[in-house]
Amino acid sequence: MRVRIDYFAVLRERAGTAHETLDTGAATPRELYRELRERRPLPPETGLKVAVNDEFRHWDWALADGDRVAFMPPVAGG
Amino acid sequence: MRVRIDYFAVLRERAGTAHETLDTGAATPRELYRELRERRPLPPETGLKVAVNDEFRHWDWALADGDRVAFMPPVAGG
Amino acid sequence: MSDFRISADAIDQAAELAALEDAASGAAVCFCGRVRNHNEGRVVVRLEYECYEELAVSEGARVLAEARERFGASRVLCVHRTGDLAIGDAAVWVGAAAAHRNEAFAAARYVIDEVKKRVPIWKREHYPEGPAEWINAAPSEA
Amino acid sequence: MSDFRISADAIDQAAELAALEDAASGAAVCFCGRVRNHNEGRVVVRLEYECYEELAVSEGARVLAEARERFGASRVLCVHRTGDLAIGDAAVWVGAAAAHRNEAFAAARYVIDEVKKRVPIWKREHYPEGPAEWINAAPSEA
Repeated sequence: MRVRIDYFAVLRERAGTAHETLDTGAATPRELYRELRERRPLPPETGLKVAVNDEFRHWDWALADGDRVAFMPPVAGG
Repeated sequence: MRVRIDYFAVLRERAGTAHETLDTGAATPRELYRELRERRPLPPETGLKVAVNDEFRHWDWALADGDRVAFMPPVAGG
Repeated sequence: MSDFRISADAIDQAAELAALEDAASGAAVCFCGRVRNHNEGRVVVRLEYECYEELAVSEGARVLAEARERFGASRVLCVHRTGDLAIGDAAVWVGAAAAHRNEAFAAARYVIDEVKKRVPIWKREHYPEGPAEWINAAPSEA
Repeated sequence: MSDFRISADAIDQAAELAALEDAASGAAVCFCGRVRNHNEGRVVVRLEYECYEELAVSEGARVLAEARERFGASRVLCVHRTGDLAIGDAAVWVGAAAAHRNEAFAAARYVIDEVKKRVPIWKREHYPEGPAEWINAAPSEA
């Protein structure tokens, strides 16, 4: 299946890109992120947040073909 | 001794005047207010506030000639 | 101009906000109390505020100094209306600036609470029918 | 226009206040968070805010709905900046109107606390010397 990946803030800097599209066998954001860390200098997932199709989701959410998966550092607005 | 008396809000309405000047033998605001109540339809002193020369004072503050004594209902701003 | 003011004219919140600005302060909290169209179940059509101005200004300034000291607020301002107010008019405005939001919220809350308890201002409500009434008036002669 | 907004342009507090007005509400509380010239002992020269806009807008709207429901506030608004901000610029503005001040203070406080915890916005501080740093950044690879 094919997913779109978005990186924000410090993760965008570490990944070296804001977006990418990937063919993956990952069933969950957790599996996907581990796969991405093999290719990019991303930090461990502890403390990070994940969204699927613009909603916050658990790391074990079931991914589907065409999903937009976003990885984010802890929020820091205000 | 001679004092100036100011009444505020509902006390002004009850007294029928905002100000008066009085020759009195009253030694304290408490004595003065009792004297005033003999002449004007003022409410009992419970809950009222008194100021002497633009500072809040106790009802037993010692009055002096020329003082400005103000009687006020409970405040209700905001 | 004093940080606590009594005003017979409409409160200009934009001007008050500008006076509150301070590059060292990360947080500003403002409170605005308006004339409501109802109070304790009665329809209110307008309000009148009366003030003992000399004492209000000195007591108000004390409240602001206490708020600055207790909460480390960098700037605290308050303006209170007198005279005739219509529904929706701002009766009182408080602004507090501080480095962080805890202090700014606490200072603004302190000021409005203490002003309502301590500063000699009185209001009289006018209703569609019946006589106007002083709020918190002294009890009737019993 | 939504009650929670992300803005690339300067926050116009006068316009926000006007949107908050409501004759039935006796109390309005506003919070404004500004870029400070210092943070945790370091001099800050400017800030950059980045946002995940689609998610920020939906999560922000949820926070405002919660504030209205929990505190019975009649109107609750929030606008948050993105992009480059200078010292003193407003980064976030919250307004809450309610019948009484308890509810207005509580609603405004709830919104700023929850926005800072939940809404996907990140800031990067720039200093007179050395590299800019993301605040609350994920820990380095250990």
